[in-house]
Amino acid sequence: MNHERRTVLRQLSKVTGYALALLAGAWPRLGWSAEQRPAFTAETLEETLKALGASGSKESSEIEFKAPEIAENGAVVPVEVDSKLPGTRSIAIIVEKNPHLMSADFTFPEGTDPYVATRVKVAETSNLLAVVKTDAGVFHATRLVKVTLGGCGG
Amino acid sequence: MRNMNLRKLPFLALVLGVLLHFEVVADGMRDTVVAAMEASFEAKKQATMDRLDQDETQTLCTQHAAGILPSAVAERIMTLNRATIRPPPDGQYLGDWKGGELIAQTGTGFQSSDDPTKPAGGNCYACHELSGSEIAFGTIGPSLRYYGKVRGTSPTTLAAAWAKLYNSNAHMPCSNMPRFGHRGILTDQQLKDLMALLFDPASPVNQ
Amino acid sequence: MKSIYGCIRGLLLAACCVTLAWAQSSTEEAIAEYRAMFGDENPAELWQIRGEELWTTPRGPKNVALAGCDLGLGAGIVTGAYAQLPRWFEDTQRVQDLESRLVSCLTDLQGLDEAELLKSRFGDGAKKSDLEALTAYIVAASRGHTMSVSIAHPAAQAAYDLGHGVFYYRAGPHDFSCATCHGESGKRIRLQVLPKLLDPVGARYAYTSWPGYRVSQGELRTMEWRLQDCFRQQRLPQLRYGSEVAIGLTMFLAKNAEGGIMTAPNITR
Amino acid sequence: MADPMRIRAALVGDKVDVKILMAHEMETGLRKDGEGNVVPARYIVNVSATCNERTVLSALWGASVAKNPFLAFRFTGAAKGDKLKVTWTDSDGDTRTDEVVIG
Repeated sequence: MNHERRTVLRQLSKVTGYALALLAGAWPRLGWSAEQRPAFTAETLEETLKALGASGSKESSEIEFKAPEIAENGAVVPVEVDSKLPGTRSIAIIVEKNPHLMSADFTFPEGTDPYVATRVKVAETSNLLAVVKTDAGVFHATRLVKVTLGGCGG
Repeated sequence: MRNMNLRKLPFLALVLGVLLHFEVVADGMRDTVVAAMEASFEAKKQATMDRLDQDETQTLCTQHAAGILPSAVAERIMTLNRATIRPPPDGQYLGDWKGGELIAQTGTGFQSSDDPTKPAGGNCYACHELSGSEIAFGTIGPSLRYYGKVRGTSPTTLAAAWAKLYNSNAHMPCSNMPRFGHRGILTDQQLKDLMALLFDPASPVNQ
Repeated sequence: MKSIYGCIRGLLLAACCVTLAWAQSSTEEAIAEYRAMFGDENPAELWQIRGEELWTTPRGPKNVALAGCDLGLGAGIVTGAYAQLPRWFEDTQRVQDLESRLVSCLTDLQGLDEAELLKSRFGDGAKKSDLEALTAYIVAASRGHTMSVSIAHPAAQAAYDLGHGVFYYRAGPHDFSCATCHGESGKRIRLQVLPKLLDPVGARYAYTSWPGYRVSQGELRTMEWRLQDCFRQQRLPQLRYGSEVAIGLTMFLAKNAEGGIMTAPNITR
Repeated sequence: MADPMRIRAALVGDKVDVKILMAHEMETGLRKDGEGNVVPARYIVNVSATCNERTVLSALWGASVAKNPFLAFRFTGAAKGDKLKVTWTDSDGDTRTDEVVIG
């Protein structure tokens, strides 16, 4: 292994990296503009719920919302929502303290259980909401997830 | 009397540890290890190769890490390190506990991945329990909960705590705790802020 | 008077201790619950899938698959190989861990460029590491196998002894050595339990659960990564991939983990 | 091209248990790389699953779904041997479809 050569290669790869980054930035973005998905760009809980059409949502104990009390790492937080509410159409997962609160919105066609498990990012200790839309209105359940720090280097 | 017994505890633990798990690094091994370290690392940003060089304390602690620390060596290490301790030039031991809490929470500093222009942290929570609200604390070091409340703030108590932060090896040879002041990890002002975190009645450590 | 106060203080202290102990165990229970929620669904599988494809697809200037790569149990044999590494290899006249052995195979058999390979030794987001993927695939093929590493060859014994010596090497601005965090059992850094790597129990616990899908990074990390990151946190310079110290420490840990059952790749913090 | 998903679909009683792992960075646009440059946002915005030409799940996602996403759900009305097809599309318009036989 030639040390100098490796350094040169590293420098070269850096330059290519920058060039690619510039190109990527200039490239027109495909797909999703913010207006199409207002719930995903809202910056407060109130706005998010409003954009979801869930402003008058009521707390419900018929939503089994499993989230860890303490997350060892906020980068990956497992969550599980099982709605016992009849006529459940969709389940949305919101992380109140995240820069973008809205994580996901699942729609359940006829024949699919109103159940979903996934993993979300939680930037800091925060309330998580599972918002369930049913034929009889909108309901939600809340869980507090504490995010802890770790490691020897911060 | 009680204090003296407590002070002997680490030594008793050490003796016991050695009896249970006796290991000695062969004498000729040192040169092999040093040569292999030199050949196996490369400088990266602020983590330059001279960081592999050991001062006398580190050399002695490495040499005796697997066995008993002979009392003469322990004395030598304590003497060496006691001589480095400088009290705050203005005589003021206590700074701002809020600054101290931030330093205690911050784990970055001196790693190749860290910004060398930013102040380093003390990373106290990695090893110690301090304020009651932080649940993610380590247990390598003893709990420091209610530190000032229990001990008070007499001049000798303050000076002893300052010495411990400044150079842990002055009274506890080969301590796991970094020598924060002596090695230039934290500034005098940062050490004062940590002192306040430990002693200020308003600090969450004493709440 | 004094004794009454002492009594009250004692009671308060006792109550305090009980509360603390309870708070502590509930924290640890909560962390256990968090880990349990991952179940068997480990993104490391995505690396295993990619690694298997890399292993079986003809690649490189010589356009061959890795069927000729001998990980110690014979050419092309993957099952159980990781549980017997590191080991002495006659062809390279070196003690090698899995990662350095893979580098040999990829350069010698497939004709790939070593410097290029090492540039992407640790994946970062879209920049993926073939070495990490291959390692994940090969390690997974040792699940359920018992750690059994030979130090019969003098060079293997020397690697073990070097690893043992390095374990105690105290240096850098913070005076850290491996032993600072891993020399005692029952201790934690923040909430992470620190295995005592000198003891079979701790060494088995640590060694058999690596490599792992590192939740904090969203990457699969191998033992080479684990060791160089420990040294980064020790504030030391960069550990070279496949270096004498890297392989020596790996040998030391693997041998101490003798008898442990491989469970990796796991999910780690 | 994006890497394949790992899909498990098993019939348990009358329900199909689906567990999916997807290979995706889910970049928020807030992260910096090793060189200190901000990594541009890029994440899965849409996931759908179909079985026998029938949509069994559809989802809109944001950047705060964790990297290398995991998704589990359950549906009825399928038999062993039927195929389940899962598709994701990300914010750059990249897309990936994988199929698995229900076991």
